[in-house]
Amino acid sequence: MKKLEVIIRPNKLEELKAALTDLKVRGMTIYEVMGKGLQREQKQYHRGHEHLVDLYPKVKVELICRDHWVERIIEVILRVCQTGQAGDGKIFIYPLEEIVRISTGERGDDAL
Amino acid sequence: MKKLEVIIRPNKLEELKAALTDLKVRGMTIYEVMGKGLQREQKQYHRGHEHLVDLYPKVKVELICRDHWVERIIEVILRVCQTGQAGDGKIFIYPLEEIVRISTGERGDDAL
Amino acid sequence: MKKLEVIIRPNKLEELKAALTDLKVRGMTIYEVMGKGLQREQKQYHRGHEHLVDLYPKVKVELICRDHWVERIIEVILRVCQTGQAGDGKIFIYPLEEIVRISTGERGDDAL
Amino acid sequence: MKLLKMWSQRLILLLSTVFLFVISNPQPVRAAETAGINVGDTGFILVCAALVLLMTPGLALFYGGMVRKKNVLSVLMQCLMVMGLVSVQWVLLGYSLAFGPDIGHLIGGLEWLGFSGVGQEPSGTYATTIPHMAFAAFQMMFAVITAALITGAFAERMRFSAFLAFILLWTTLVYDPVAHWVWGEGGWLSGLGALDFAGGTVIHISSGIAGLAAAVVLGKRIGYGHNPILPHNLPLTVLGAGLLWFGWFGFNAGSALAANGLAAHAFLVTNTCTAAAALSWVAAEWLDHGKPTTLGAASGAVAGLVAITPAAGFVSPLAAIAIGLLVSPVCYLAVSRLKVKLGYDDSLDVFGIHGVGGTLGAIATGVFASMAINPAGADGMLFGNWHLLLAQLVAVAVTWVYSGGVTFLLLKVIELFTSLRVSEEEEEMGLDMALHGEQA
Amino acid sequence: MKLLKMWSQRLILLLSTVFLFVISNPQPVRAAETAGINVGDTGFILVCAALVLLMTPGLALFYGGMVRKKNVLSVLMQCLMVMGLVSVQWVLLGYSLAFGPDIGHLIGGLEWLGFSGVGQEPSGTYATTIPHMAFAAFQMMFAVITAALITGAFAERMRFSAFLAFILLWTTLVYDPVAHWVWGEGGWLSGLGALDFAGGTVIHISSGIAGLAAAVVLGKRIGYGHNPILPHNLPLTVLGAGLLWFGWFGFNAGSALAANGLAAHAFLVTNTCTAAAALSWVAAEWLDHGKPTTLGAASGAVAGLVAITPAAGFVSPLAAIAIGLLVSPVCYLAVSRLKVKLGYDDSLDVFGIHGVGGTLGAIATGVFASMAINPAGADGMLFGNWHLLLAQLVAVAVTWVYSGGVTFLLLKVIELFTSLRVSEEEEEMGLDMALHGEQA
Amino acid sequence: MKLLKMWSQRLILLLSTVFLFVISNPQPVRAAETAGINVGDTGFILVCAALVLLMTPGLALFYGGMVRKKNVLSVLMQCLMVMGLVSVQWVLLGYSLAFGPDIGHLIGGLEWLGFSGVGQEPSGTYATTIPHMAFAAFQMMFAVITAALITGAFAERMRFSAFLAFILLWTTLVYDPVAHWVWGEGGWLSGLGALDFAGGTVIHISSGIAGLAAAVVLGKRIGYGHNPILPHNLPLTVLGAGLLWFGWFGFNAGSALAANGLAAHAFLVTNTCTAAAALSWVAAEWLDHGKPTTLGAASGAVAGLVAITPAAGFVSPLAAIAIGLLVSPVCYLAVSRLKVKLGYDDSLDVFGIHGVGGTLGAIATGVFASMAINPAGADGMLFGNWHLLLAQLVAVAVTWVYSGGVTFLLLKVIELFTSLRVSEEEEEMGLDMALHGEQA
Ligand SMILES: Nc1ncnc2c1ncn2[C@@H]1O[C@H](COP(=O)(O)OP(=O)(O)O)[C@@H](O)[C@H]1O
Ligand SMILES: Nc1ncnc2c1ncn2[C@@H]1O[C@H](COP(=O)(O)OP(=O)(O)O)[C@@H](O)[C@H]1O
Ligand SMILES: Nc1ncnc2c1ncn2[C@@H]1O[C@H](COP(=O)(O)OP(=O)(O)O)[C@@H](O)[C@H]1O
Repeated sequence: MKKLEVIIRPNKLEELKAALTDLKVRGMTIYEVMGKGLQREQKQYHRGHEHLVDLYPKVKVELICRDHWVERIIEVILRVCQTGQAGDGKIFIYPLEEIVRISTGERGDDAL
Repeated sequence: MKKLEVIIRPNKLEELKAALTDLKVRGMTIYEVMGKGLQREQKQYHRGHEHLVDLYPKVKVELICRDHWVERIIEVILRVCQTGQAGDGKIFIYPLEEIVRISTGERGDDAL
Repeated sequence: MKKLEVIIRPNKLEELKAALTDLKVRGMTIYEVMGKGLQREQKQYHRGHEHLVDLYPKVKVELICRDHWVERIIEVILRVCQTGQAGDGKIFIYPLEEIVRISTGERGDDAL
Repeated sequence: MKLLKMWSQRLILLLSTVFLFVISNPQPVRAAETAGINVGDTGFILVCAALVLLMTPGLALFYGGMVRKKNVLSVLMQCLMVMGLVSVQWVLLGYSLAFGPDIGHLIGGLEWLGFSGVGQEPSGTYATTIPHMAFAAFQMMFAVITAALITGAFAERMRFSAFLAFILLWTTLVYDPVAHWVWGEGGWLSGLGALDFAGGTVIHISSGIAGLAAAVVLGKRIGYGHNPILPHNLPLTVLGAGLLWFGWFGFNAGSALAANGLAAHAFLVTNTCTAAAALSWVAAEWLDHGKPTTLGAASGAVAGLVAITPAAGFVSPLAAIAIGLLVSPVCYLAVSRLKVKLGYDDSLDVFGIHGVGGTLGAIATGVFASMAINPAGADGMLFGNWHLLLAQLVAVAVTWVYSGGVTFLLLKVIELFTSLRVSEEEEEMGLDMALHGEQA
Repeated sequence: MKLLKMWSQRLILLLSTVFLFVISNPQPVRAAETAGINVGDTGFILVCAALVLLMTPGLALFYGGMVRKKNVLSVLMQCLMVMGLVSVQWVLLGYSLAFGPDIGHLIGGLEWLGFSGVGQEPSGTYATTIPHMAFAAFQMMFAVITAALITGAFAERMRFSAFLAFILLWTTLVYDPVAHWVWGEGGWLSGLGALDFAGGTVIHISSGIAGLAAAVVLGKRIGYGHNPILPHNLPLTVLGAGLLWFGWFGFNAGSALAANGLAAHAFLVTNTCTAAAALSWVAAEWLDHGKPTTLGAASGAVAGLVAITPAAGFVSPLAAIAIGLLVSPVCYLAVSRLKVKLGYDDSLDVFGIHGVGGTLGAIATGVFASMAINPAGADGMLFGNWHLLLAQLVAVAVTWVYSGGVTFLLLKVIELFTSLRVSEEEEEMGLDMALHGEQA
Repeated sequence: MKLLKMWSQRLILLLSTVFLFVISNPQPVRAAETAGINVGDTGFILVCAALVLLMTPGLALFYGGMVRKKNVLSVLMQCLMVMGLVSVQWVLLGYSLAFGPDIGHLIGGLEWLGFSGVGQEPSGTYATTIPHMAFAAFQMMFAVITAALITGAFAERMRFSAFLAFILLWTTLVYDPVAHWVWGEGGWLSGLGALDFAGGTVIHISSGIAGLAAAVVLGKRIGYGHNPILPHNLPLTVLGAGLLWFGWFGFNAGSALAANGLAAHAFLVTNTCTAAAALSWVAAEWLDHGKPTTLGAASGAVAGLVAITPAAGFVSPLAAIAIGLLVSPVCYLAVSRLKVKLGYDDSLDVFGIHGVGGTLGAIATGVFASMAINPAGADGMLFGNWHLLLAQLVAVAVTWVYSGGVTFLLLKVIELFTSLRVSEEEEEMGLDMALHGEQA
């Protein structure tokens, strides 16, 4: 089991969700986050005072999946979310030890 | 040390917090997230146009605890949050390497 | 590669961001969360009814970095965010298996 | 779904009926232009009517900010629907029931159905210096806000179709008769000598008691008492309170039905009492638990507005301060102590503020009223006349019993046809999504 | 950036010109105080003008709640800029074009530039019981709201400088002439016998069609049709609808230009039609997909306000109910079906509600109008007079063609100088940050 | 806690006193009904008073949107408390101090304490065509908004009890006397020939300077200058600005104290100047840093409203455009440059907009005023009369010195009894939670 944390541009979410659903990935958890990276800073103004904005709204999609699904999912993400410009986001992959499904108490792969 | 990420129905939060406090678990971090899973889709309407809603508001409770606490906490979660219906949520368990408590600089178990 | 999840007081964010930028750490992801810990509870009132507030607004800064950067970053965090009072927050450190940069498809250290 | 179909078929029926009626309508209203119309009074009352209309959206925000986010739209929706339903009912039927030629001191006749005979010339009976239509429009806004007030009691749990049926029936069977009794030419309560300048009894007591009855019949929200149910957007609530305060000048000053000294008097004491009540609610909280709250200040202002409503044309500015200082602590005890003791879940304290505040205001009118202020009124207890206080108590008691009883029965009858509450699942999901397919 | 510089230089130029003008202005307006002024009418119209002014912030909120969060400020900003631009244009030029001494039935002369000759005494031509300035101020608010209405059509994608140029030109080349044709002394459309009590044609049709043209010229928003583009804050939208409903009383009742029976009549039918339309939109949704929505109730109310606008001084309360019940289902079909079929992206349905609703209202006026209600009007089809309906259809057609055509041309011309749309990157980032450097 | 107890005990004392007073109050106000009352004027002024009342909730939202989310309720609360405190103070004491029979050109006598003698008939001195109570109510709203304006300067850091004490004392010791000097019969500043149509000096300068003094005495917010302190909800701010714009018509047009040509004039120039100022603020930003902002448009509108306030009854529409184009760039420089240079932390720019804009407006009145517009006024510099400008400068200087000085002293005195600022911990937590136990 792996956990993928995928940081993307907010406007890619719908498309990614659809593409993952095609892959039969149904479960996912979505976070609204602010991200700082290589993306160019913007200026914000408040009664003539300038403030640099270096945090951009991003969406984080969290996916837990079986190990052999990881590459397929990465492929889909790259296909859908890649514009080639700074700010496209990252995929972070983590190990996971156990899953419990609360409604049934099932564990492990069955719990997905 | 383990990290538990517990995705639950928002209206179970108060009860779970109380049950965990009874267990003497005091620290936790709460996220408002949107979750997609096996829960039935809903329809949303906007001037006669229909949109499917497959993301539901969920609450994620993040708990870092010592290894031997994990099962006890899972038990409490199952007791409190299980309705038996799709959408009850999941518990994901992750390994953790180190903790630092910022106020004191303590590390490891002492930092909890 | 490591992932640091740093829970801090919201008003420390600007300063921490600046200090990390000085360290040449540019990438980070920010979450608005609610945290429960050792911080004293507050009372909230609603038409004469009292409610205990034990969840405080916190900011979580998530940083993925190379292993040998970890200590340097911890040091900066302690310097900036330590007031010495309960509620200063924690640093949690996790292992990470892989990174993919969406814009280029690069993996591993290059993807950072 | 079947019910929905049924309802919509009825709407279509209604539409066609109205159509036929209009087409066959031979002689709308002749404009015997400006016979005896006072331009100053007319403009003033029209503006006041607009101000009172604004109170309902104001109330929607006041209420909407206090519920949980998942239910805010359902609250706004109920207020919009009340504006729609009651306005149309008033034109077709309600005005005639409330103000039409008296039948046995109990109800108005059907002569003015569909506003036939309600025209641009003044009525012979009411507000004789302004067009009859201006008076009827002004009164319409009162009917609207009264029904809207009740919705706070069953917020976050009532089924939409049951709500629609309830509002339509309540307005017809409770509001219209009570308005007739108190304000209609020949109504029996005004015959008793009870004073109600702008609607303490008709509006606030009747809606407050209806709210209590509805809260009892519908039962508590899931989690009430265990999980904290807290306001999701207090700035919305404060905005709503601001609009209420503003619109209430139309309510109270407009109830002089002319732009005269009495209107100015009502205006001034309205503001004064409201201000004092905002302060005294905050003071009560401060004493009770040490924290003056914003919701408290807003609630106090509303309580003050409620309490001065029946009294506005009869009491002095200093009496208004006294009423304001009194009403808030009393309402505060009602919502913080009495509600817990009696154990009902009146979501937004319609009873605690409008029922209790309205009752206090009606009684205070019996105490502080003075003919030196309004020769058409009466002297209160303080000026040696106990009779008025008695009349006020009778009017209050009658309204409590009538509105409480009929509301209870109405809901029980509706319950025979359809469940009053949404399902548990819908309640947890939130009414916005469950009933309206929308998110705030 | 260059464009910005250019514009600001022009502003400075304007400033200096005005300055010089003021300094050399020998004789402002003499106050032949209160000659023939009716105090009641004056107070009423001034308050009505304030109410109509409030409609534009109301509209800003109504619109602002419906866009995505990243664009809400850009919507509010456009409304604020319209208030600024059109108000100043009106004083300097617009009022004279619209209401100045007639030239060939087509346009007003330049005699009243800079409000010279528009003073505190009544005009000889318009609203002879109130100060000329009160009439001109009241009319100013109409010009403001009309231009603001259009902004809903191109929300979330128009460049700011192109927007400024468009509004200024549109007001001057479309609004001012059409207002002259319908309301100006000598205007050719009123000569035909067409009735437009408060601006169905001048305001709602002309802005609705302009919105359609703009939506077509600008093209769809990125993702339109694929990604759901949903309202980010419906309570804001409901608040806006409430303020619109409130302000519209100034619009319609004020259009009687006196605090008389006709004003009362217009007030009452305005509320009645609006209420009925709120109900019938909800009913249409309920039938169509089973969920009555809050946005639907608010949209229906606005549709009702639009439809009754031309008719308010001419039709009976029952006819108002009929119009209200009709307009919402028709507008509902326009926004839910027609828009999809024709494939334009009118962001906030300016065409579907104001264009369609205004057209329906103008036609309904030709059907339901009755001289029994307003002897200065005409009888409609239902009362045996087909001529009025014809005149209404001509007025509608003319406005469709003129406003649609000129808007289209205007945008094409502006496009020669500057792009109409923001860049793709700016659109994705949101106009708030990209154009205004702000976050909501 | 001890302080709280003390305060509440005082409130109880006040309550009992008022009670006794009321009970012993033998003869409220006799209604010598409609003797010389003009119905049109009365209705107009009452509606104007309601409009001005709405300005304070409007201001609350305007301010509330600009602070950080953790402090929004504290801002709303302060405005609500001002409405409460100042309204009650006005009835008990303030009106008499400001408008009561003159004592030495400095202050009103105590004859009208508790509104004794302020009745439904017109006053012999002020606004002789409307009930005395209507005049007093209208003026009350001015006192309320003035005190509320100051709160923007110390937002996000003042202790609640110190705030209450400050407002009560400030209103009594600064507002009431200055109002007497300028508007009271016999006041010395009006004797000098200074013109202030609707309160540029009395309201905007006095509150603006008080804000500056308070900002200096209280010191900067934690993190000011390092951490960005940005508005948390600009739509709220725009809504507030819209309500201010709307309500200000009551302020300025109502200051004609009759529904006459002058009221129409004041109405029109108010809108015109506001519009021009919204444009010129945006233009200034565009030139300065390239981004026109929504907050800028709203701020410009408010600056325009401020600047035209003293001038509204005296200057031509074109002069209003000139004033509008001027005031915003000047205020913009004040808030963006001067504030940084001088280093005070005036949280919401009360000084930069009301102090500076009010001063500019007062001077502009001395330049542009014309007796052709208002024969009861005076000619300004442009029309060859330098005396008026001088009088204006004196009035401005006096208000600066008096309001600045007394505010400073007041705060220093209050500081002897209680700390003015919340603790650091409370400031970081946010005043909503720390002081009021609430979350927005
Ligand atoms: N080292 C990091 N740690 C945590 N989050 C990161 C890190 N680097 C990038 N991110 C997240 O990924 C998002 C995209 O990164 P960015 O550098 O802007 O573009 P790119 O995808 O081209 O690398 C950032 O906004 C941030 O949320
Ligand atoms: N594979 C997954 N990856 C990440 N989050 C998931 C995954 N599956 C489920 N979740 C989260 O758990 C929540 C509950 O899952 P759901 O399938 O609705 O019900 P159940 O608890 O019966 O499995 C989801 O809303 C989502 O937030
Ligand atoms: N065991 C835990 N699991 C998850 N989050 C925790 C845990 N303990 C603390 N936290 C997070 O850290 C924050 C700070 O902790 P707290 O106990 O208040 O102060 P301290 O930093 O002194 O330990 C909490 O608000 C919570 O968000």
